[in-house]
Amino acid sequence: MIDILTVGLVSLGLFSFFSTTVGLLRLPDFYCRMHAAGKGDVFSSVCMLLGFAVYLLHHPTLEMVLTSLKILAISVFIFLASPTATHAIVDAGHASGVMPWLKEKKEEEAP
Amino acid sequence: MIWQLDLLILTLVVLCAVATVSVKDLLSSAIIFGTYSFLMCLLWTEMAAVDVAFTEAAVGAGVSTVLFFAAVFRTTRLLKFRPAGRRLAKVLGLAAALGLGGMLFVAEGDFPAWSDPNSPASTHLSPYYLTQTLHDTAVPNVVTSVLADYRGFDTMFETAVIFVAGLAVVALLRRREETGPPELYQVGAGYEDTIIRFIARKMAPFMQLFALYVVAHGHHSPGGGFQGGVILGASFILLAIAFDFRFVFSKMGERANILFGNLGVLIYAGIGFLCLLLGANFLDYSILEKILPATDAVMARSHAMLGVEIGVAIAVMAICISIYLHLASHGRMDKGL
Amino acid sequence: MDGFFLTAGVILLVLMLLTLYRVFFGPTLIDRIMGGNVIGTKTTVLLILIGLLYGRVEMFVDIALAYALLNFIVTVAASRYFQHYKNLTAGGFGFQHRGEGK
Amino acid sequence: MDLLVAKYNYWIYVLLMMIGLYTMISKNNLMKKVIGMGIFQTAIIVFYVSIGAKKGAGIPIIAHGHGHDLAAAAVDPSLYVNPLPHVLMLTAIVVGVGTLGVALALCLGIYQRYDSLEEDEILEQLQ
Repeated sequence: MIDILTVGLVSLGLFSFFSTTVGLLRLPDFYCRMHAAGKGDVFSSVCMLLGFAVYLLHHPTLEMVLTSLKILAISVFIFLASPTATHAIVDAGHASGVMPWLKEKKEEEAP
Repeated sequence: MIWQLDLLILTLVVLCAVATVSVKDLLSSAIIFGTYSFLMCLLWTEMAAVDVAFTEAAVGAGVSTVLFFAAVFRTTRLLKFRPAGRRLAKVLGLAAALGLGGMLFVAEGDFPAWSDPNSPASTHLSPYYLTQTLHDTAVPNVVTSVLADYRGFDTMFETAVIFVAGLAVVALLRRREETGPPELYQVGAGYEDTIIRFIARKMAPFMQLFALYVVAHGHHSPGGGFQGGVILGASFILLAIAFDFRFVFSKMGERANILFGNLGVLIYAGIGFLCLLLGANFLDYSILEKILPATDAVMARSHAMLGVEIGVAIAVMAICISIYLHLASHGRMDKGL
Repeated sequence: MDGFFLTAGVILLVLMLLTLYRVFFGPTLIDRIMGGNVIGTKTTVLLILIGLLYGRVEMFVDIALAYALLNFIVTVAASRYFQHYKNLTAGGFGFQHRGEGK
Repeated sequence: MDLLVAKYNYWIYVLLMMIGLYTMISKNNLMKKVIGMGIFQTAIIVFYVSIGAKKGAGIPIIAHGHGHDLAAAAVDPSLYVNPLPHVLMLTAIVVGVGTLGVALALCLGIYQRYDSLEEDEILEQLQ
């Protein structure tokens, strides 16, 4: 049961990291890529970390439960820090004048 | 060792190194160098060198990349690109690199295979440390016991080197307001970001708490003075970036910072001299059982190691903060990145 | 279970290789920072995964915790650089918004 | 495949060392030279840590070493990797930060005085 849960969570995390990577590579401009990276990154990391935390409960000794709690703490910190980093980057991009990609203007702006 | 991961990580590392060198922009170079350090940390974890990986994690994520940013911020990020020039230097560099590489490559034929348990490096001396550390010092983390006890003399001078590096940065850059370089750019024009400030304010205590845990628990898990000190320094660097220098100085003044640097090295050397005073060799901690209550010679070594680690942590913290503040403000200590 | 974790680690590394494309060639500098940030977060996960493969996670979890705490300092520092230099770099060297939509 | 696994670490360390040396000699920019120095340094660390690796061995922290029943602790060295290179390289990394700080401080001083980080322009002004 625990094994199935772990495999499921880690696979979900891997899949969402895969979609993050596809988004990073294929989306047209900086803001869109940021959207893919920001959401997918946090989601996939937290999924995989939860999977590992569950896996450690196989032998629920005190040591293992504490380690499991530490992994949960890691996911909390990622949950706090990664969106902040995303916000900082987007703010920097906006401040330095990166224009968003607009589908209609594409022909006009092409030199 | 996990050879599947090893091959992949090493390939990524080489790609990163080539990209770092060939990018035509210093800031990009610094960013790719940061990624390179992430991959290095993975490589060392995979080769079971947890303490090295921990140091690399703290240094690469917290300090060294930020130092690069600070230096680029104070100079320029532009590289002058001349495809025609420097032909002689390129030829010389290529010749030197190929010569060195060729010689090392030839010498490699005599090496024992990677991760061979019977290689000479693993059969001399290191079994002694592994089998004796619990018996001698009651410290399960062999790296800590070798670092602070068996090779304590070495580590003391490493700490002194870091301290001297910090002094050199202060001597090179620190200057009073009037004689400083002209302010070329408008720096820090009233920019405030509530989100970053809030998160930095909430994260910094956790970082410091975690750093203290790392220092104190270094006997039983990866960690110790160097790692804890770097994390402590990184927490202050985060505050200096998210807020400003005045905020950091209100927590710990410049003078206090330098004093901490001195104090750290002094604690280390002081423990050594204490052993000398009590009649043993320099840094022979087992004699300290005479003055530490309720310990035998083994536990005295363990406790003295903790003292030494605390000294290292204080020194490293002070030097990391000092180097960052000087670089980011070009020695004027008023405002930075 | 070890086989599954090993496979997951290899897949993660291959995906990191793809993310490195953005770090190496990303048209703007901010793309590079973003790629670096993603790789840093994934490093945290891989550290715990290697710990599971060695069978002693309790020793590896501290390193991952350090990464989770410290990872965003670099990103914040890099973004502060642009806040200060926006007048200097807008549209300047290496910062044009080129390659729109490929 | 066996040969690849047995030698790959050493090949990579030589390659990284070559990249670092080439950067230090041939690049014109001082900051690039500092980065080359960093790569050279990590190459040496890769070499040392690779020497310490052992097949079938775990991390160099004695398992169940907590507590005071030390007499029962008969440690088998083949179960733990060689800790000595780790100690040497751990301090080398932190000292590397110190040297990096000094190098960057020198770069700052040079830039303030000559208004350039390019080697040939600085040499021109020196003459």
